[in-house]
Amino acid sequence: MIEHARPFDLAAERCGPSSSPIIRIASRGLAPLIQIIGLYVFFHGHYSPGGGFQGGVLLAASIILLRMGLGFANTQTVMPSGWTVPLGAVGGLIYIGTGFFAVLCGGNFLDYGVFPMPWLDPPHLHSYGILFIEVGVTLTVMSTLVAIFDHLLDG
Amino acid sequence: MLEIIKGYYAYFFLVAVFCIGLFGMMVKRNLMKKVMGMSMVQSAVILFWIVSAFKEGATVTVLDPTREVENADLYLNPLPHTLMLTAIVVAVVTLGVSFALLIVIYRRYRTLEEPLLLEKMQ
Amino acid sequence: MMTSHIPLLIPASFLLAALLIPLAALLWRRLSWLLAVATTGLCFFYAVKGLVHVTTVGRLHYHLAGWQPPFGIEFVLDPLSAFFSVFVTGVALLALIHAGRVVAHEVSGVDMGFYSLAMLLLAGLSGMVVTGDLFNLYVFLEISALASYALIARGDPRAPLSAFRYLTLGTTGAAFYLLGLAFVYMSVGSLNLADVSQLLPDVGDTRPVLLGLSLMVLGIGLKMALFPLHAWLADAYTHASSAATALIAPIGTKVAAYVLLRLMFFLVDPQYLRDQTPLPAIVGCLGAAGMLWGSIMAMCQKELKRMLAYSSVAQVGYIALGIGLASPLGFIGATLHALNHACMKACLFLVTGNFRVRLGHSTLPRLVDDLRRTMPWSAAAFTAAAISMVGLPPLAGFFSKWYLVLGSIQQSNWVFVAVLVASSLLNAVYFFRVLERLYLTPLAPPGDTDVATAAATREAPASMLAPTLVLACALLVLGIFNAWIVSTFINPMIPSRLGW
Amino acid sequence: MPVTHESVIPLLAVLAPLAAIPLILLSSRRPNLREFWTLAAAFTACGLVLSLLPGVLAGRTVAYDILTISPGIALSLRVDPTGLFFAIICSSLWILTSFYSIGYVRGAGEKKQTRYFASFALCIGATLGIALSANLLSFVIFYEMLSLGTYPLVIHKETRESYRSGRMYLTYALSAGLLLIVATAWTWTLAHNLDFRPGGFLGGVLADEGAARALFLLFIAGVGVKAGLMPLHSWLPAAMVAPTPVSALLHAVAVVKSGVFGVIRVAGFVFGPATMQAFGLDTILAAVAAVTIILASVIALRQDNLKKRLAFSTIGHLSYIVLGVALLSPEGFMGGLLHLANHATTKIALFFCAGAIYVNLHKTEISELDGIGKVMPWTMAAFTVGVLGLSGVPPINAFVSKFYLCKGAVSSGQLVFLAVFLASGLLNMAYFFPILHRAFFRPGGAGLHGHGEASPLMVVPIVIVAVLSLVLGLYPNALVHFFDLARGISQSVMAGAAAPLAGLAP
Repeated sequence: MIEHARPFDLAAERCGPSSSPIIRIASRGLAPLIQIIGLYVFFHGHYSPGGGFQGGVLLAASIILLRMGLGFANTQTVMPSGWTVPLGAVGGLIYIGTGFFAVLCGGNFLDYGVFPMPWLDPPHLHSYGILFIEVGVTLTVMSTLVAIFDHLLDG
Repeated sequence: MLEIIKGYYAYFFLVAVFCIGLFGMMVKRNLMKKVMGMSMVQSAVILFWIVSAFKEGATVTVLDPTREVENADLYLNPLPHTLMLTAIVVAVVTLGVSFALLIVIYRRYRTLEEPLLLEKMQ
Repeated sequence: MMTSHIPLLIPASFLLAALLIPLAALLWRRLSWLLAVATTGLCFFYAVKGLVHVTTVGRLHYHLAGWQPPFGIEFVLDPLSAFFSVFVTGVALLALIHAGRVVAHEVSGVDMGFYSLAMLLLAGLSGMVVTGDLFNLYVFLEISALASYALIARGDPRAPLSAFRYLTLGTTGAAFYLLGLAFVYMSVGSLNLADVSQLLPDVGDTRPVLLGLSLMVLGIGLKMALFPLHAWLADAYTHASSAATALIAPIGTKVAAYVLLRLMFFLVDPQYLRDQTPLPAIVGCLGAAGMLWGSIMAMCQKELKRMLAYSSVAQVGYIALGIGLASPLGFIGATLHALNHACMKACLFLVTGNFRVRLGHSTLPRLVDDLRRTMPWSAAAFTAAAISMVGLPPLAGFFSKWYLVLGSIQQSNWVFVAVLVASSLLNAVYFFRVLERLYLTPLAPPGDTDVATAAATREAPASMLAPTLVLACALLVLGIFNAWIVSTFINPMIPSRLGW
Repeated sequence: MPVTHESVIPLLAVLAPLAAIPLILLSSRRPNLREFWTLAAAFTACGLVLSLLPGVLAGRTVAYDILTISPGIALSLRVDPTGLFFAIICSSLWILTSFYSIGYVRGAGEKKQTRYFASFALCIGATLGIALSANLLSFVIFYEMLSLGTYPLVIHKETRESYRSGRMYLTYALSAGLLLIVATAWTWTLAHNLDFRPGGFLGGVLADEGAARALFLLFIAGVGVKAGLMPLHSWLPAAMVAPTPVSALLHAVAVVKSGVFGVIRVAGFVFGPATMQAFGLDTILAAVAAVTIILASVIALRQDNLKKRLAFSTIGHLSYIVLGVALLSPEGFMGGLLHLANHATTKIALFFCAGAIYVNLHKTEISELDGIGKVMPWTMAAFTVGVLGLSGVPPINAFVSKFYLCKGAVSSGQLVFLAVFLASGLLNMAYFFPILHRAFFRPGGAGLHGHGEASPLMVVPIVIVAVLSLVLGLYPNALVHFFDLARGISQSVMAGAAAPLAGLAP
């Protein structure tokens, strides 16, 4: 595995923008739509099927669609490749953070009931607690999948 | 004999899938086929848990206003289902790691046939 | 306030470190090693505090997210789990300190991945030790397994294939464990270990429970490299980088042995198991067979790491034999041997790491220059660990074998006694063969002597030598104070239902 | 049980040689300082052991618990008469051997001398530990340390042959150690007590004969390897490849005697005469010992190498002691104990002479020893004293112990063993006197001109040991009351711990 001067150089060469304009325009049009659906699925994870994992996968799909449609180099602004692994770590940290925040507030690990939000009764606290966890999970899943795509490209 | 099969056909199916999976892992020489066998074994176990949660005439454990809440027999046992969510994630992650290993092996040795691999490694 | 959170803090802080290291590595390369060592040290401190609290005050129950046991996941720190978490984190701390230079030397590319995976592995292992919930045990089992697959895969060219073989076998083992757990859950209805052990006696039809238990034991036996299920161990430990082996080898199989102890002694009444079912007898016989087979295979190995891997299979056989006796003496012998073997094996693998870093290889016939002069301290540590492995009195290895012999004689099981004697002798053969190579000037000049390394070797760097010597001295201390260890820590662990 | 005092002297006696090891290793650059440490350790150990003698003679036993090894058993030292008897022999002869080995090592120009002296000190420390150990587990622990300590000495010359005999020694010693561990574990399971008690503590515990026999055979196999009992003896002649002082002290006194000492402990203090009689164990032991005596003496006839012949004679004489113990009669037991001391002094003299001959004339085979009597008069005189003693000729001490052994055989009514003792006396003469004949009555060979005695550092210890044998022969109770100690021990063992030792006034 020969190391290029800068990481992801090989990936940039391999994955240029798509030749046909239809794909380029369609992917630019579709990507935001997929992202919205992803966010919808993420936010409604409590009542309807969905949740952090599925939302993350949809967001990742949109980014990969852009990568393939508009080429690796151009889509660095959407999701810079160097950030993918650290972002995954940040997602995990959010998950662990809420857990430890509950410990700091005197309850057990991941016990949302003790969050210092007086204006919410316990059931609501639990549902919002889960929300923080879901944010972390979504972030991790999205960035990990994009990381896998980038590193596979990079050889 | 018939009601035995009627009552437990799910379990016979699962045993078959489990054994095929194990057989595939043990006998097949191609590494990718071993991974397929492994995933069959895992899904057989997951399905076994799901079958264990089944109750005659019960519905999915989402509050249905038409049914009362107290009578537990009307709702399926939710615990195996939730546990199997985690088990499925674990199965997926194991597949991911095994594919990563296969990619590394393929890049270095250009083959996934175990006998060829062993020769190349000598 | 802090002591009540200890059962959680150990796995959680490992997980936290595993996630922090990728970020820390961006700031500065060495920071990932420092963070890893700091976290392990912190967890070792927590584990010791937990052990002191458990032996003086009492057990620590921790309900995750506030849910009560039968429903929620419960972390329990009782004498057995506190004891295991102390020596798991302790040995891991020393292995990680040693790994600083080895990873830089052997593992190519950014070494952040190694430390992050190591933290994940320790999170999984300490989680398995601490959790009281059987399914949660499965999840932590998989976390630690996945981390160890990845750690092993980064080694010499043959490492990915051996990691793949370990992956397939390990996943099948976990699948068997899950299958067994399904049977136990269906017949008992609860997953909490303490809860299940209370509900089991009044379960009418015991066949599914026994089937479930034996499947779980099969799965854990595979993770523990019990004799017929050990095929993955030799390749995995040999081809992995010596830092990964030094971390996984001593504690990986021991935590699986801990789970086997939990299943065979705490989940089900061991007395009932021994009288009604052949399960303990089977585990004991497999252990005995493993002891002989492992030692014989270790004797005919040319490469030091492969020899130590096969001797690991043999030593796991000792623990399985202790568990198979299903008596208090067997329990003490198995637990004490888990502790002793963890230290001995860690010391041996650290010394092998020293040789690999300094000589570039650890194949026995090519250990040409008598290392007594060039690497005196590593050779001395190796001798101490070898003598302890053979089981000579002043050092720790003798005392765990002493309890196993006592336990076997108490049940007048002369086959086990004969196997214990025979395998100790075989141990002596293959360890003295290495000692002879280290200490005595070789007679016939071996074939391909790479003379270049002879002059270049000098003692391993301090950061690698210090943990090796600490472990070697730990063996002597464990040997001398073993009566105190047994009476204060191991005796309170023995399940009350186990009659003498 | 006699009153037991808590005192640290036995621990210091064991620690003196062990403490010398690091000092020896550190001062490897300056040979004289290194030799000083060995001698200092030797003198302190001997002084400490002798300081315990008056107390033991007056009936007081002194004990010291070092640490508890496993619940209920402690690594503890206890100075009872038997322990002290063996400790005196070892520590006193260590002084002589230290002087001798300094002369020998410098004379023969051995390399790696630091390792030599360090492992020597380790062996002596372990032997003292064996002598003074209070229970079976401490005995096993020091026994294993002794096996480990002797290995570097056996392979000292680092030739292919020394490696092979080193490996053979290690296999025998380690397997013996393991059998002993199993036997100790079995005893602990049966009796829940491991402390040595005159007259044995397995009295009421052993139910069926099969278990008793199996346990006894395990013990004897474990201890018999070092005691050179016939089927397990083959490591001893092979170990003769070691330098002569090693053969002298270790393979004539420390290592093999600790094996025989183990037999005494097992027979007298674990099983006890009553149980051995009850299960017919004494006949097994006696038979093995008798066969060993005769076979060893016959094989010694054909050995041309001087040290190999002495090795086989050692195997024979060790079985004298084992046979004495197996007779289960007070005189026999006393004779065995006395022979423990007497054989040590005489055999060490013979080995010293063999060493002096090697260093001085580089001759190892008996056929080359023509006419060296004139060249090395003092050495050969001592050699003659040793030979006469071992053959049982009166003025030398070995006669005293052989006399009591024969008396024991007569009083226990087993005349066949009397015949064995007498026959072996003849065989001794048969394989020793030709050496004397060659040395004194054959004309000097070619290379003898211009060679005088070996260096004084070697000749003086030889003469001292020979004179010691002579003095002990005439006054068995001289200096260290060997005779009283032996009588007291055999009475206490035979009477089954009933007779307190108080009646042992000098």
